[in-house]
Amino acid sequence: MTRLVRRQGWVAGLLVLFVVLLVITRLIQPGYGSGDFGSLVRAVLPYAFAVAAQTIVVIAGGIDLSVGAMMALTSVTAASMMDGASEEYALFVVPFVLAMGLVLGAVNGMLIVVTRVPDIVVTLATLFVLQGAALLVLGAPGGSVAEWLRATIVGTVAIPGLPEISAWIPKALVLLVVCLCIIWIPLKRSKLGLSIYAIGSSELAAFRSGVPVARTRIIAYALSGLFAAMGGLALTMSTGIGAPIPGPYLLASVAAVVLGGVALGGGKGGLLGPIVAVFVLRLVRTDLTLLAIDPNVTAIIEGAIMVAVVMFGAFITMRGRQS
Amino acid sequence: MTRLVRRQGWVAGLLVLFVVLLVITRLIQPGYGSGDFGSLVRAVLPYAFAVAAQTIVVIAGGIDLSVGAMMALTSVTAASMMDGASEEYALFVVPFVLAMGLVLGAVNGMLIVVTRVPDIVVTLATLFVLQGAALLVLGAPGGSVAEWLRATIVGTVAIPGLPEISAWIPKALVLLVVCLCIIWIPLKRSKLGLSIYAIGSSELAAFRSGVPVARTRIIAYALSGLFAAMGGLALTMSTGIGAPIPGPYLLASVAAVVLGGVALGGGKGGLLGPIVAVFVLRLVRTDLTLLAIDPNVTAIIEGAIMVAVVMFGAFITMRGRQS
Amino acid sequence: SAEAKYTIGVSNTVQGNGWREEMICAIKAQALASGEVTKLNIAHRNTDAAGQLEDIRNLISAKVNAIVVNPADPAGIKSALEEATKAGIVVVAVDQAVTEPSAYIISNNQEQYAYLGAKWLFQQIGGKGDVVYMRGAAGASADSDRDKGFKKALAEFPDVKVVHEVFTGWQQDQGKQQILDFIATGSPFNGIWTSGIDNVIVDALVESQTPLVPVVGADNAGFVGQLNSVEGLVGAAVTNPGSIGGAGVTLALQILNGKKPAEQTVLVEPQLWENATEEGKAKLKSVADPSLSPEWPVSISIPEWTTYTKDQIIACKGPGE
Amino acid sequence: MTTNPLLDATGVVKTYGAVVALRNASLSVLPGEVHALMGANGAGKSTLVKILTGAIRADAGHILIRGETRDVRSPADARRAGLLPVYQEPSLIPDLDVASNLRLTDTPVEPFRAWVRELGIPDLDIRDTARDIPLAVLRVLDLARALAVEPDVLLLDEMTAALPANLAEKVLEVVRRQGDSGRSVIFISHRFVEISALCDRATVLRDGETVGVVDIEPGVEERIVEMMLGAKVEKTRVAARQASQAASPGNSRPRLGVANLRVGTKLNDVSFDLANGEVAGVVALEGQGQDELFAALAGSIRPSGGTIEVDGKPVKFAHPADAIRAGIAYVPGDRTEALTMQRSVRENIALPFSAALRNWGPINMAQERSRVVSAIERLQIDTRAQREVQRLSGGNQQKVTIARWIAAEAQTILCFDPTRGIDVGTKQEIYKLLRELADQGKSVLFYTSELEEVQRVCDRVIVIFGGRVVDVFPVELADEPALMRAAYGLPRGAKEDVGILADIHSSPVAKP
Ligand SMILES: Nc1ncnc2c1ncn2[C@@H]1O[C@H](COP(=O)(O)OP(=O)(O)OP(=O)(O)O)[C@@H](O)[C@H]1O
Ligand SMILES: Nc1ncnc2c1ncn2[C@@H]1O[C@H](COP(=O)(O)OP(=O)(O)OP(=O)(O)O)[C@@H](O)[C@H]1O
Ligand SMILES: [Mg+2]
Ligand SMILES: [Mg+2]
Repeated sequence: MTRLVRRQGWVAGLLVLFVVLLVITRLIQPGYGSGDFGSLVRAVLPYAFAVAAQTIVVIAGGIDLSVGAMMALTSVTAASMMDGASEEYALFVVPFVLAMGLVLGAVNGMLIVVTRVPDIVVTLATLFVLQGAALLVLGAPGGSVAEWLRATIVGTVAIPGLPEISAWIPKALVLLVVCLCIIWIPLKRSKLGLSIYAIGSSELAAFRSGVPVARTRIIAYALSGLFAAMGGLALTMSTGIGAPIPGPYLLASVAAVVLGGVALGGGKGGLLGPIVAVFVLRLVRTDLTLLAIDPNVTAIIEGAIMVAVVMFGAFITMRGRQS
Repeated sequence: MTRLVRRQGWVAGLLVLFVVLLVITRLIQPGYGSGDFGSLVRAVLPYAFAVAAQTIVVIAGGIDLSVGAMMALTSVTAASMMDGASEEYALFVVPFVLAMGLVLGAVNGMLIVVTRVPDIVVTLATLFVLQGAALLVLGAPGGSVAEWLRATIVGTVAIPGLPEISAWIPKALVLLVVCLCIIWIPLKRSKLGLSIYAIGSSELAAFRSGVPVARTRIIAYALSGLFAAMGGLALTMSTGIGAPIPGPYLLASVAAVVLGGVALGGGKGGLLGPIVAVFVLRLVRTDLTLLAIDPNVTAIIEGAIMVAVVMFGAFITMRGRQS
Repeated sequence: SAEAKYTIGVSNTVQGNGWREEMICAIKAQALASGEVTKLNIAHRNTDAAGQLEDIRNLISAKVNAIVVNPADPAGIKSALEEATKAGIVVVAVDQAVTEPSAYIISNNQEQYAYLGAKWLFQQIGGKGDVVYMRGAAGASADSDRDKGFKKALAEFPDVKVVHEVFTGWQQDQGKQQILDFIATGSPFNGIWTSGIDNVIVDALVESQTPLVPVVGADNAGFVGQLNSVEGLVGAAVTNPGSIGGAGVTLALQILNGKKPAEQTVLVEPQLWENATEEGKAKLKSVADPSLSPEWPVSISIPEWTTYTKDQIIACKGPGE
Repeated sequence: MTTNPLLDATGVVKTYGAVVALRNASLSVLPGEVHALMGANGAGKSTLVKILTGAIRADAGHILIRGETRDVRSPADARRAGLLPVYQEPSLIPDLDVASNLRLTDTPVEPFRAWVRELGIPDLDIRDTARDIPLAVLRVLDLARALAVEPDVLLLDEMTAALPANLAEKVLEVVRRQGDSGRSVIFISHRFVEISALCDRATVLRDGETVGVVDIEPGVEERIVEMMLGAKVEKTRVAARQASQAASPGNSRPRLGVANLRVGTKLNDVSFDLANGEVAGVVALEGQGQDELFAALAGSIRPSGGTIEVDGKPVKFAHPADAIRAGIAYVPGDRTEALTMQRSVRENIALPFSAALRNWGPINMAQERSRVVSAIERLQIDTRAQREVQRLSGGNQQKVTIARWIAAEAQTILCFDPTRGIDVGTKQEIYKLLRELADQGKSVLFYTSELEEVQRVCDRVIVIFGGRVVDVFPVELADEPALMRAAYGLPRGAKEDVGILADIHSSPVAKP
């Protein structure tokens, strides 16, 4: 039990922080309700996938600077393929784009493994390449999205007989949870997942324990690409278009990974923490808007909150270690 | 001699690459001459300082994500202070802004040392904070610069009797070399320099060897801030204004550090390599411009070149080790 | 009858840019001058369409009465604008159009902006020659609208060739770097069209002692000053008032007070001020305003739409500040 | 000999740039034998083990497993071929718990647990994260993990080097039984007692080349040493101080005076003096507070009570730099704690005296160079790979950790197991060096886990148990059995023999 608390302490702390922020939000804006929560979840969606993409490579001891560019490329690809096409065609587009993310991610991983160039350099280079490719696909924002895809993140899930509760379960949340769990849970329980943690913790020790280091690293990057493609699709689904210029997802993903208690050295942490961290960061943004804070100050506040939370966490961790 | 070549092999390789690129440039554009070289140096200036700022913390085993934001803040500060002020006032502004960079860098270092939060997190947070602060100083690009300051990077140095050679020595190059050497050479030969390499190589071993780890780290970040302030001034000097939104200097600095043969783990490399790398990267950009490549494709090409060079370097290094 | 009773939300996705800054200041000044606004709720940061969806939804949560939005993309924020209208919020898009039919639009005509300037430039260089085309941000919708206008003019002048096309990202330092890079190549050129990153381009020409060629820019104070003062510089400034933001507030208040406009879309047409002719010179002299920041458009007000004073927009203070 | 070798490697070559790690190595292991692999530091033992188990690729060579050529490309391949190594460095994934580490390598849990208990660790929780487990235990877990899959050939690279005597003893017992049950073991150690107690044959490497294979029998030691070093070395006891000198401590203040020193819960009450020109030994079982004692004296941790005096003046160290200024130097057993691995030998030696606190001035290059060069010569450091210390062999790295303090002219040297994993030749040099330093009036505090070293080097022995000084021996009485008894907290003169070292030839693990 104490072990569980110790291990999940950080995530628990973040959850508490999130709830406190929700209460504060209600105090600022007494009318804040289920609809607004739905908006929050939809805002979280692309960030959450970006963070998932970053988390998995960070756990594997790497970093992926191309997350944002990958999202842009997959987003414009999806939007331009669906432009003028039938509703059914989207049934083909979605798996195609996901596969594209998987392959591009795997290419990242292969470049790192084969050339032995540091990950930060390779993904920096692919950032430029993917960004250029996105502009080649669509020179300006455009394209469109199938209606049924757009509908999957609008509204709430109807639980018969429980209208009260179901109003608080936006479809976007269900989609997010399903997409993350369908990959993360089997991964976590498999030897592949263990291997990803192992190469992140110590590549040498993992190699000596018989882990196929190169293959595991490539798979980690491929899964990261898959999550990034989901993020790109989420962008297209929520905006209805594809935009070739990467949004602020790279820095945000690194920030949330850190805030979520995943050590940047690798080998530690999980997916839940960073996802909760994304919710926290988005809710902070909501509160800053609700409070009508001077827009030039919000960046400072967001930065300060990040230092404060991580510092506080470090402080707690140190105290825990001493006692 | 062979020792020198081996030790400086990477830098020598980059220099050769630079010369080859110059020759290619002459082939593409036979009229490429001294004036154009001057433009190149002026283009390099802000990048070079950004890279110097990054190099010093990377050698000390850290990373500084706030380089670009620090440049933006110092640039707008300088531009807004000089706006409407007398020419002499700039004599006060320059040291003020440099001191500001030094102090902000030291604050970065102190936050890292005192809170023990990883450098990447602290500097990510200061990135947001400094960016916000820059917007508070100037909401939009503006301000101005003293004429004499602007003149220090325009034109060439006159060496009496040698007009041929002096045409190839732009003032901006002299300024760059002087600014870098005045800090780097004494540093390299001092105990402080030894200590910076030591903490980058192994913090524990440095601590045990009597190196004041905390103080050395703070100084490394402070010097990084100083270089960033020089970069900010260079921006203001070349554009004549201050712009509050950070330019592409963060990613570029990381790229050049890597290309310049400085290991991202710390403890290895020097300043010359990254500076030459910056010249190479800018000249590539010039060549792409000369070739009138589709602007959407240039990003792709630059990314590819970066991977290729670093890959080639890794390959050479590996071969060297085997033979 | 003007008693303060409305809260207005603002959403803008480009920060640290002179034009947008003027837009925000115009919104603040107009809100203050109208006396009908109690509070402005400004979401102002660098982000994409998805980020703007988030900001607009946050403004809906904040229960504002109207939202003035400069869209990151005309189509990308449709769903949030629709939700806003459903929640009874008046939505006014400024600067660029949006596809949401319930939203009101008061906008500069971006296609016309590019067309006017490009046509003047091509005529100025005698209908033939090489021009440098310095665009805005790749992928931005205002940029692609302007590209349409530029291409339309280009089609009318078959002997004009674009020798160099770059995206400045609407960043001064980047634009200057790019023109320096291009000058460094030694390629000849006869004219430069810029998407509003103009004064640093002139600086670069002067600094590198390149012969001056005709330059087209926007009505930014710095560039207008250069057109008046730089020896031998021929050029034109096309108006693109950032004060359109103030007009957006006025329109929103009119609608809130029950005065709906006849058309859903109101276009503000650009003007061109050049220094090639005597009357053009006189016009440029009259509009020059050295007291403004060089990045601010000199057209700080729009007759009939804005009521604030110059001091108010420069102070950049909204109600309650 | 009728049986075919289980493992037969010939002509193995491996080079790292200019450094030839293996020139022409061969090794042949028979079923059921415990085969020693011996050689000086840097001879290439670890490299050979890594090649045999697929951790690195050889440049040339033939490897036959059960008479067949097999290309072992990775540790996973090696496992499948029945070869299981325990490398010189721990191989558990630091951030995974023990159970996950087992799952990762497909190791059955129950046999593992059984082996762990057998190896003398009764209370292991397999949900503990590897990072939180002490080094000595990790080594044992590594071994248990290998044993649990019942490999045909077990390769142990300096398995016992970091182990306290009680754990080492268990390991030796277990390894011996492996041989008895028909499995082969390749055993690397620098400790002759272990070799003679355990092994059947030995292959000796010198400079990357196999120079001989010998049967282990009484008296073979000298030959092995001769082969290892290419010359006969004197393995004599280094003369302790003259009795007359030792008898007159009162005429000067002690160099170092420690009174009632306490650190946290580990070190409870330690008092002793260290005279000028004295080598004082410290003997303790694993985890009796010796780490804290040395760390406090070196200024890396702050004591919670008690006093430290240097030359009669009380001192307080807030930082190792303070201790260094007071002339106290610390040589850890784990070299990675002392060396900046990517930097050159020169910088590593120069670091403590050049990077002095409150002195940022320029380095006096000429002076630094001469001091560094003389220190390198004095310790005969192999400088072929001097650009990066991490490329030196373990023993040479260890020499660098000592050389720097000679260059820095430290007056008091705290050596914490400085001969861990060092070959006999180098060990002799280090003993001699420490004695020489003492003769020049310097003081040495010398913790060792190899009890036989005490009588070679020390003038006096301080025995610590449970964070307290339990006994102080004059060197004449400090034979191994007596020390062992004291280290276990037994009073002087107790009867029972403790441990394998007490009487090697009659213990049950000895060869028949
Ligand atoms: N590897 C380490 N192990 C244990 N403690 C450490 C380690 N590194 C640093 N510390 C602790 O961190 C603190 C700062 O150490 P540092 O060496 O950098 O101090 P300093 O710069 O000399 O400080 P001051 O000048 O204020 O004395 C010290 O209290 C030291 O005990
Ligand atoms: N990665 C490497 N790069 C360069 N040289 C290396 C590398 N690894 C080992 N060497 C060199 O190979 C030689 C043999 O090293 P090895 O570690 O096998 O020695 P060893 O016999 O195990 O010594 P020890 O008893 O000190 O552990 C040494 O000279 C060492 O410096
Ligand atoms: Mg070894
Ligand atoms: Mg060794």
